[in-house]
Amino acid sequence: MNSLFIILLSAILVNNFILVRFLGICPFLGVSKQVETAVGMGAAVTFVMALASAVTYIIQYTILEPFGLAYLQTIAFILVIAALVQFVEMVIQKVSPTLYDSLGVYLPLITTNCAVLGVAILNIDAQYNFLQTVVHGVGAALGFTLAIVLFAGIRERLETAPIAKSLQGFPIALITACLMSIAFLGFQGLL
Amino acid sequence: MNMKHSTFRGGIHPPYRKELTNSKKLLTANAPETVVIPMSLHIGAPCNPIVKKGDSVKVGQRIGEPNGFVSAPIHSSVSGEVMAVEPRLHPNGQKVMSVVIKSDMQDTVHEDVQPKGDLKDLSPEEIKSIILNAGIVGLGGATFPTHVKLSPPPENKIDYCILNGAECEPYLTTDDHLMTESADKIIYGLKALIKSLGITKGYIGVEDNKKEAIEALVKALGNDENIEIFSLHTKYPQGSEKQLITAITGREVPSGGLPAHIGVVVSNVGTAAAICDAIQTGMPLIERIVTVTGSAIKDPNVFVVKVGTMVRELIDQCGGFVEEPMKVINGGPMMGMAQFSIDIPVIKGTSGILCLTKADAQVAKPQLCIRCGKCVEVCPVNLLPLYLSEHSLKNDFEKCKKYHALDCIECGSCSFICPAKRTLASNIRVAKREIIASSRKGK
Amino acid sequence: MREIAGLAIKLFIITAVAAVCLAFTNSITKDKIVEQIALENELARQEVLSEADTYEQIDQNSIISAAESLNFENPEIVAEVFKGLKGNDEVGYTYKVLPRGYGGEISVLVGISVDGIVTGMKVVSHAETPGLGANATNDSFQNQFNDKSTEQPLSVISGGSPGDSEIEAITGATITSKAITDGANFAIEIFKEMNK
Amino acid sequence: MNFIKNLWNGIIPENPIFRLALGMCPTLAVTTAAVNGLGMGLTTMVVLIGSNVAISLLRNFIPDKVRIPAYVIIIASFVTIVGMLLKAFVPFLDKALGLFIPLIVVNCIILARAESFASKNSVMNSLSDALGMGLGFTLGLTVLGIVRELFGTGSIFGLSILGASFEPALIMILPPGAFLSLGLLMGLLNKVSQAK
Amino acid sequence: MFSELLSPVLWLGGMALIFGCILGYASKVFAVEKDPNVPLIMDVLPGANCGGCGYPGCEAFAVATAAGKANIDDCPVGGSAVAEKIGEIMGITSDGSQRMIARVICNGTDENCTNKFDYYGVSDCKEAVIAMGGNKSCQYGCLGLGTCERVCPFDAIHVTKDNIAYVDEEKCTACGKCIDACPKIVIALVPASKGVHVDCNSKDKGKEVKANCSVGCIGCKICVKNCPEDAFSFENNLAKINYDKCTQCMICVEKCPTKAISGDSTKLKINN
Amino acid sequence: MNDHFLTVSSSPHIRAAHSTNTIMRDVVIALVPALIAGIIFFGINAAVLTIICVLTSVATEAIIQRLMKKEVTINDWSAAVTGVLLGLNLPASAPWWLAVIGSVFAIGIVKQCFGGIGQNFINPALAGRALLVASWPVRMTSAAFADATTSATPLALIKSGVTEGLPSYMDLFLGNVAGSMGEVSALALLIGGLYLIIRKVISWRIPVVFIGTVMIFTVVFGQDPIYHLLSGGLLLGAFFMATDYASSPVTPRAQIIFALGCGILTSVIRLWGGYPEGVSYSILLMNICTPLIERVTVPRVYGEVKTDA
Repeated sequence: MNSLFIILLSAILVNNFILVRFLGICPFLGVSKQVETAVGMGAAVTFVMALASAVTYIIQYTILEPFGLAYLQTIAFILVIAALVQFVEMVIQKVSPTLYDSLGVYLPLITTNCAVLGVAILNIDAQYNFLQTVVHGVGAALGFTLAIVLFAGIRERLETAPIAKSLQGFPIALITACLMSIAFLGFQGLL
Repeated sequence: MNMKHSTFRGGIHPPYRKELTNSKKLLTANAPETVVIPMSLHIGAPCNPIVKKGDSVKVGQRIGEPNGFVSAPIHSSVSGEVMAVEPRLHPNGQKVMSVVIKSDMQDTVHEDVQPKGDLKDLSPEEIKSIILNAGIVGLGGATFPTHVKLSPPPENKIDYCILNGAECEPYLTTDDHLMTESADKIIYGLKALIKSLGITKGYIGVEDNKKEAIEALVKALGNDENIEIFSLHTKYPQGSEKQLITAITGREVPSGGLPAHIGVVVSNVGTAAAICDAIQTGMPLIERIVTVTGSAIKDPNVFVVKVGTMVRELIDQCGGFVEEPMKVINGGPMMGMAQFSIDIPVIKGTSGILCLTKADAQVAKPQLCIRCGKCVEVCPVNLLPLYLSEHSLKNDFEKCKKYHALDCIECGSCSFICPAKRTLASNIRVAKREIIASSRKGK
Repeated sequence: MREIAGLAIKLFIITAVAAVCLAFTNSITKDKIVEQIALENELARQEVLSEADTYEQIDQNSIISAAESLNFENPEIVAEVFKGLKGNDEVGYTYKVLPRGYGGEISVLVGISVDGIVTGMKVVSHAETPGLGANATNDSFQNQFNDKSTEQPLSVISGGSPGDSEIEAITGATITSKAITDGANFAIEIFKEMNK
Repeated sequence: MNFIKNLWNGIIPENPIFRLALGMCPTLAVTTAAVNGLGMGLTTMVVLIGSNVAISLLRNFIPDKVRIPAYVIIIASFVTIVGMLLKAFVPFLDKALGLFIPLIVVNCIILARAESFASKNSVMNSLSDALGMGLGFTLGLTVLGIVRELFGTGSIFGLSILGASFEPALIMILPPGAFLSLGLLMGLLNKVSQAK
Repeated sequence: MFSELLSPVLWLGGMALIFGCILGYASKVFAVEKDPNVPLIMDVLPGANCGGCGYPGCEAFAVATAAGKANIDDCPVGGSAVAEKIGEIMGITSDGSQRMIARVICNGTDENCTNKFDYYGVSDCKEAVIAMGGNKSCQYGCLGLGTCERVCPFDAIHVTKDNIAYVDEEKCTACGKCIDACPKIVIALVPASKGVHVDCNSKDKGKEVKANCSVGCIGCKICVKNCPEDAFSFENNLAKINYDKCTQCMICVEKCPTKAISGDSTKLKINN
Repeated sequence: MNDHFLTVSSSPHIRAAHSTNTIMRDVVIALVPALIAGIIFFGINAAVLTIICVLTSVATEAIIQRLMKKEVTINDWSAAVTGVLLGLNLPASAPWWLAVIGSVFAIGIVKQCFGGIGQNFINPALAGRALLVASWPVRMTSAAFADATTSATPLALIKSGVTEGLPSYMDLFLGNVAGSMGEVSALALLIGGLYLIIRKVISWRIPVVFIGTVMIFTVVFGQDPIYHLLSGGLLLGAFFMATDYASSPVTPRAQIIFALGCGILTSVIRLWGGYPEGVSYSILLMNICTPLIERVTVPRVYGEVKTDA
């Protein structure tokens, strides 16, 4: 139990996917102009990462390892994730248009979100069991959500700041991320 | 009387500067030779002039016919000859159709001006019609026609009538003088209002820095238990309608609603006095009290002035300027409108003429917001002025709407308190206009 | 339906070709990768137990039972033990211990000779803070472990000159130093338990 | 001269890092040292060239509806092959880049170039485009790596530059340093190009 | 060797096959109606789903563009090439009618038009209008505080140092943002090809116009009388050109006593 | 009258007497006692370092504003405030270049990149300190007395499990302990903090809630709350850093949540984290959360009727 808690907390705070591990930077910089969008993105990522963690775990230990195909990990995982995301997107779009508007629209973006593939591979590298895998997936996604929502909050505020022209856009976003990352250093050694 | 120090949340303590005029005697301004009476002396549609060049008119004669429900008739304040009916500069900065009358200095009263009898014998409807015909509007500055306030939609049950004697604007002592000298008229007017509304309870709210006024009112009131006098904290904007209601009754006017929605009607003490006159003497609203003050005025004074008198004449009667004023303001320093000319007439809403020297009127250049949060602290309606202002400056009026820009009462407390001297209130004002304009467009 | 089948078949062809290519590459590189990893481990063992020329893995179960009899909190902290042989003579053991450092697990290899002397310590992998805990890979820290006796557990001191069974901590990284030393102590205890 | 133009386009006018802000994850993560940046850049470039050429060749074979999955498979195959080769023959780079080698698959640059360029252009043009983009990416990574290594450790490509008395700013090789240096470099570049 | 090759082919290929079938089937079962422009825009977009545009993925961007909510040049990956193609799909630039541009119909520069007071406050027309309608003597004129400049997404309108806004005809796309923003409503859309304009917005009577501004339309109607094409009409104390009739003969420009009508002779040549 | 224009502007026409300058000057005045305490306990080097910080901060601000062709606003005292705060956050043994780099980062990156005063979303001085701690941890954690013998800070002692030989409450209160220059003397900090509250520069909410939370939290987990109150940077942080206008919330409710978060994070880092001290990181972390906290705590507007939508 304790170790699950540690895995969760570590993934959210200490080894925050974005600010410490640099996974999922593209959506972090892209889809963070408004808090609402960031929350939607975070929710979608959490959903997909939990699902993807579980499914890739099954693929790894029922197909790849028993048949000596560990070297196909990358390609198999990306296939699974891509198919999974697309499938989920289609289902949501049909079943619940409201859910699609708040969550589904973010799904295509997630296929190429390296955080998802990253978490799948990290799970295998860390030799987690199934439960740990799912918890780590959720934790990493929550960490992603935390970072992107906080970041979006700050960026909304920057909208009205008189920022030098050459720094507007990506540069100031990166400097903001730098300062957030400095603050997150405070969690170092917490666990 | 109720000496409970009631108040509201937020607010500021600007330098009051009332000492310039509050101990002066109330004077009557010299009779004007010519008056310019704009056909827009109230909020709502302007009146149609019913006299033409060459007509002779008498004091109290109707010269402007109301044009719609939210409107009030206009009467001549002098007797004499109509010189012109043409657009003239109005204190709102635009040229407005006005009747120019050359006074014969006789002040012959029009025959229609007759006492209306005893209050006891008048029905509520009769009182309302007297008020309407006397052209009485809110004298606090907003000039909203009083008879409209007294005819709330039937679904709003009114149970209180509040007289506003807070006069929280710095410099002005108009209401102060009125209350001290004509407390009887005010109480009479309030009784008339209570009767016309068909209720029993009336309150008068006065800021506790006007000791003499409170004393005079208490004395005039006698033992009437239906009317209570509230001594209120001296704090700006205590005299704002909504804040006054909350301080006295504890009720809140719903966002976007009117006091009538919570059963309250608020009137200015000056309005009550005008109602008294209209009943007792039958004289319509043709004069009001004006405070002429400010650091640029040689001898600040408070006058009883005929509507249509030129501001320049009043300033001359105060001995003119000590130095060139930088700003001339129609009203108080917090909410009054800066004028670009002193060749404007006194209108029904002119509570004061404030002339400030450069030293007093100079405002430092706005700097970046330091987010001290003082504007949030002082906002009497609990807005976030700093964000409203920033979004307004970025033309993001949707966000302003989300942050309740429309609830702003434009009291200016945020701008006053801002250490970075930002023009918060004016930015929010822009946002309000844009939001209203776009919602009109949407419809 | 036919359209879907066509798409699926084309996709299948692409995938199949890809799979063939991958399998082919794998068959070329597989042995090489295994070799690389073995070489790396061999080199590391060589570093901490240089006397030996061949190494033989000891059954993991016996280590775990030793750890359990020692009441270790985490019996799997000692992950791998190799017996070092010179010719046919047993010269010592290498222990791979995984203590928890500042930034997570640290993989530490400790060599102990048959006569109970620490022959070397090497930090194989870690996630410690660069410039601080990461300095544990510096020789100046690692070499402190050489020739320490296993008579009593090692302890960490900061400042001053270290005594016989003392290790001087890395500046600013006491936690890392302590973790590694603790790891070494686990190895020492296992060594003692198994060679009783 | 389309070839040269495409090549140049990727290096400066549409530099994937400084201009398009693509592939940020590896950019920020692996550039703790110049050599890692260079290695990552070259690895990505190889994959980019391979996939661009392959997709350009197959552009008439791949059905439109499943093009994205098909591209992903092709790219993933190249990534896996390169990964295996690295593991087998350049193990130190494999260790330094770690997780980010398989993650090349999801690097936006590669899929973006496949979709927006290779799927519509001839093999030669696709090659030049891939080469340009790859070089631009490598350039960006290396510059960033040099900056971070220089201030974070005082050396470039492992060679000490600033001397022993220089006390390196560790932050530069920690995560915040990555964000900061890239942000400032981008800002600087904007400034320079605006001044023109 | 055989199994070493066959097993990956079967597993991986099988996975692809199964996923392909499921997705193909699902796409039929879960099909949803869409704006016809969306797939077209999707085709020109890079499809990298990087999120660089600020929208969650290419499709979301395509939907937003099709709905007119996103700018066509917001895709950082595609750059200008993609923007052009989306523009073609959306038909923003080619709707068949003649090109319009915005024009500030006031020439009340500092030199031409007097002031009535010193304005102190935020340098913004909307703010200034609240304070007594702005400090220009003419209440209809351009205040020159640059509200239009700040809302223009194309950098096409600028306040020059004589405090009047001017439109850069090359850059203007007639999007109308400045017209919406201007509190004085002194900006209007005019045909880009026409060079003759009445540059006055004052609805005041001639005497007052003359007192305030030296280049205002004083309502003398000389233009109405002299126009050979009968292209002028007169309403609200202002001369108005019917652009369909105007042949840019320049007679009005020459005759106007206050030079309130401006003529650009370069456009004359282009049109003839 | 005719040859001169009246000035017209939107109301209100009068303004309060205070300004950005007077407020920032008050903050500097409030920091003087702590600075004096630092000089008493750590010697003249404390003064030198602080002066270096202030000068570098002001110079950086001036240079950047000149380069960006903005108005130079160094006389608003805000750069000086950052400089003094950063100085007080350094150990007295810090070399001069540490002070320079910290100040340049604080003003140049954290403040001016985001547009200048009021625009920075995290506290510049603290961000500067965090940068220095991450870059040169050894130099930043070695606290020195005037006699140059290094000694661990009281919190570091507790963290490493020492229970004996800890400084007395009195020493802590006066400041006769190891630590960074400005944090040691609780007395001096209280004087400065009270001055700010009396001058209405800051409200009581953030400091009181912050300190209260830490004390309650430490009691619950069985530690000495007075010790946690008096040692480390809690007072400095609660009165001077967490109350930084630009990076803390503006609404009362949000301020309380903000302070609560600071208190909890400080306690968590002190009790279980990798650092003996958690004040600066907790404030930085809550700075990041500020926009969101403000978003969810938009105050109820006068007369607003909650509708069940």
